[in-house]
Amino acid sequence: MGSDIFEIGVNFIKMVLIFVMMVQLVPLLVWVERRGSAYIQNRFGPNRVGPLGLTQLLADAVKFLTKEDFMPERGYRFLFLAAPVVALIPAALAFGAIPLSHPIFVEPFEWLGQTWGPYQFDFQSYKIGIGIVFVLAVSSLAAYSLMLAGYASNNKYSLYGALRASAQTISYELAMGLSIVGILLLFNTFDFSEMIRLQSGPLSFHVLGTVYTFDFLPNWGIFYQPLGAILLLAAMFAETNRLPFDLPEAEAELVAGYHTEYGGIKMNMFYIGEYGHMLVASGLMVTFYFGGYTLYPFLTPGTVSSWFAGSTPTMTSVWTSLILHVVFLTKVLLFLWLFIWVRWSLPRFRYDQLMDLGWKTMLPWALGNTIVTAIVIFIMRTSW
Amino acid sequence: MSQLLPVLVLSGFVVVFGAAIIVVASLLGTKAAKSKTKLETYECGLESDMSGSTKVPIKFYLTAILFILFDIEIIFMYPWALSFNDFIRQGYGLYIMGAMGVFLLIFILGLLWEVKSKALEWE
Amino acid sequence: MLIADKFLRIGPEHYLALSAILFSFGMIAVMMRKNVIVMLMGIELMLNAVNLSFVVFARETGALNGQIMVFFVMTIAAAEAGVGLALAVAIYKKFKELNIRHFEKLKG
Amino acid sequence: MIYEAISFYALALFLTFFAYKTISATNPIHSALYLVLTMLGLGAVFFSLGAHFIAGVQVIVYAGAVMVLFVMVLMLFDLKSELQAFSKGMLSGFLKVFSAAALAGVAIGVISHSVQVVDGASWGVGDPNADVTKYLSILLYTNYLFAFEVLGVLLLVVAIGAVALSRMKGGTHADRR
Repeated sequence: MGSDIFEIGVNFIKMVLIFVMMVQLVPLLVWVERRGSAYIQNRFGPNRVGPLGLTQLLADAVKFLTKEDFMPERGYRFLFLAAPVVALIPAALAFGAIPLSHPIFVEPFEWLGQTWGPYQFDFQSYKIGIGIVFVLAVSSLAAYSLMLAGYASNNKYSLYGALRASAQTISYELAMGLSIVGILLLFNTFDFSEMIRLQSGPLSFHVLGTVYTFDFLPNWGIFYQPLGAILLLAAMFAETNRLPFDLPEAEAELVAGYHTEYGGIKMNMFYIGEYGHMLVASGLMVTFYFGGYTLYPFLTPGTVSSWFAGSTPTMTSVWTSLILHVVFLTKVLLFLWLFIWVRWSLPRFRYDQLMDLGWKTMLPWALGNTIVTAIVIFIMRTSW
Repeated sequence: MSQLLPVLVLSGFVVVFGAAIIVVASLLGTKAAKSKTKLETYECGLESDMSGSTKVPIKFYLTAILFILFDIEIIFMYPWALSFNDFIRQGYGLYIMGAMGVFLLIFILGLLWEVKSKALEWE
Repeated sequence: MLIADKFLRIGPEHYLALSAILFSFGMIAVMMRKNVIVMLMGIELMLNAVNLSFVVFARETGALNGQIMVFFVMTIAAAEAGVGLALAVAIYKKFKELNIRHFEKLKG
Repeated sequence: MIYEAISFYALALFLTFFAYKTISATNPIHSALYLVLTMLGLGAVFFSLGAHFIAGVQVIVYAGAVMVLFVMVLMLFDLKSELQAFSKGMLSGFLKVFSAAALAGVAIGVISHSVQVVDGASWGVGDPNADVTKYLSILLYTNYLFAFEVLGVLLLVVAIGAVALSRMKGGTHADRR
């Protein structure tokens, strides 16, 4: 985690802060979702508690914490309590691996009569070389919290809900994994930072040895992989159990699902996991297809740091990272709004339609996308 | 190891955080009287009956096993995608395309067979 | 001093010893348990132990052939788990139990 | 050196503890969940040994796919704790445990005598910064190409076989014929 006490301390605090940021975004998103859906449906939404109803979140938190701590008599106590905790882990671990901004470079400095540094702090919880594989690996563990919840409740509805949910999750994991292959073929790296670096220049196509550059467009993955982006987004909707794929919690026509027996803060922790997954999904979409924390013609690490030409290198680096972080957050928030928007625009699928879509539509399309991408890249990059 | 340590620390932190929330909630939560009916499993008011055999469609199991097999085939494509450019640059582009072409042909055959055999039908 | 050094200087033999211990645990599961699925889990544990030794040898020799073997072993383990569980489902349907002795009575 | 020792022994303790729980738990679902933890621990060991991609595949394939299948099947059967999880007979049970322990003992003994002779300096020299994953994939698609294609066929055959085996009417509790 670091070589001396300062670096270890900063890295640990950074890690905790990023996790807290993820957890804190949840009540905010719940508020956005409630106000947003009220806006879409032409009603008011929560507007009584505090300005714009913002402190509704606090009231909700207090309500969740003071609810009766209930658990069914026949359940398995330890697993029943473990399931909501397990629901937090995949999202938190995956979010930690996504670079949120440019790394901060700290020059050597004097403090407490000692020279510290130089340091490089990545703007993410940890930097892992096999980034994409790591994120896929931890998010493949998400099925366990569903199955634990369903099994530990010892309730038929929970059990069926858990089976339904985990079958859905794993089916769409295939389409998700396969739609990423196109972007891997394009960038030839598992590393998120490297991928963002490749996207921070102008759009340039290699056609049979010659390079055509479009100066006004960024080199984003979406221009090469539009189909892959759509498939990945759809698969992410299914992975996060959001509408139109929210059969695990279709409370109107199926009994709630794997969390039938849960209430209070334990129920809320499943939601923290779900919103965390939304955050990870948006972060991945932005990193793969929309240039991560860069916005080529205006905001790249190069252009932003040139604004602070007068100040010290450390301060330049800090300000650059913060501004680029705002760029990243804006992009992510746009995607999060898309998640909420779609919820009120599309009806829910039936279960057989859902499985058909995953296996018979998205998987072949993702396969076709991979093959076409490979052939095109092969033709373009070979020196004939 | 040094790369892995932050991951372990973070997962430990998340577990502690989650456990703390659950403990706090159980301390703060209202203590209501517990009755026999309340503690019963929720089955829309019917008497719950877990002893009988629950029929679960075998489809779920079949979906899971097909998932494993296709998942591995997809994972085999990741190293291929990673080294694709290197092969092309060395002039072995046609070779790597052919190698993966045969594999993809088998993959597509499997997928077609699954569709044909109605293993993926949910009614 | 020499003994402490042997325990503290982590080399391939420590990982191989761990691998041997895990392998024997898997072996005990296969020999002692009667549930077919738990026996399959024992086999998975044994395969994992072997994978560990492959990775250690790959690291030790500096060649990556061991890691590729791990990749192949994982594939085969997954295939084996799929077929094994299909058989377990067949047994359960017929006998309502997952006991290994029912395998004697299966016939096509 | 001391940190490496601490991390190795912590992981080894984690692995042996959960492997023991896997084989000793009477409820098969608990066994499966302990085995998931064992697999994750092994993924961590692979990662610390420099096999980053293999560690990721270990978690995706074993913890994220194979064990999901195990847990799902066990949930389908809705098994309770088994009254008689272990095979009968004190003497044969003792013999079985003893033979496994003897195997482990012999293996460890042989390892501790032979590896030192073979090894010596190469441990830890391996370059950790090399792009291992890229070499791995190039090796996979050149020297091991045939095995790779054969595995594709194997997976196809298994898919067909699994569908054929489980293609029966009804659910897990179908009527006896």
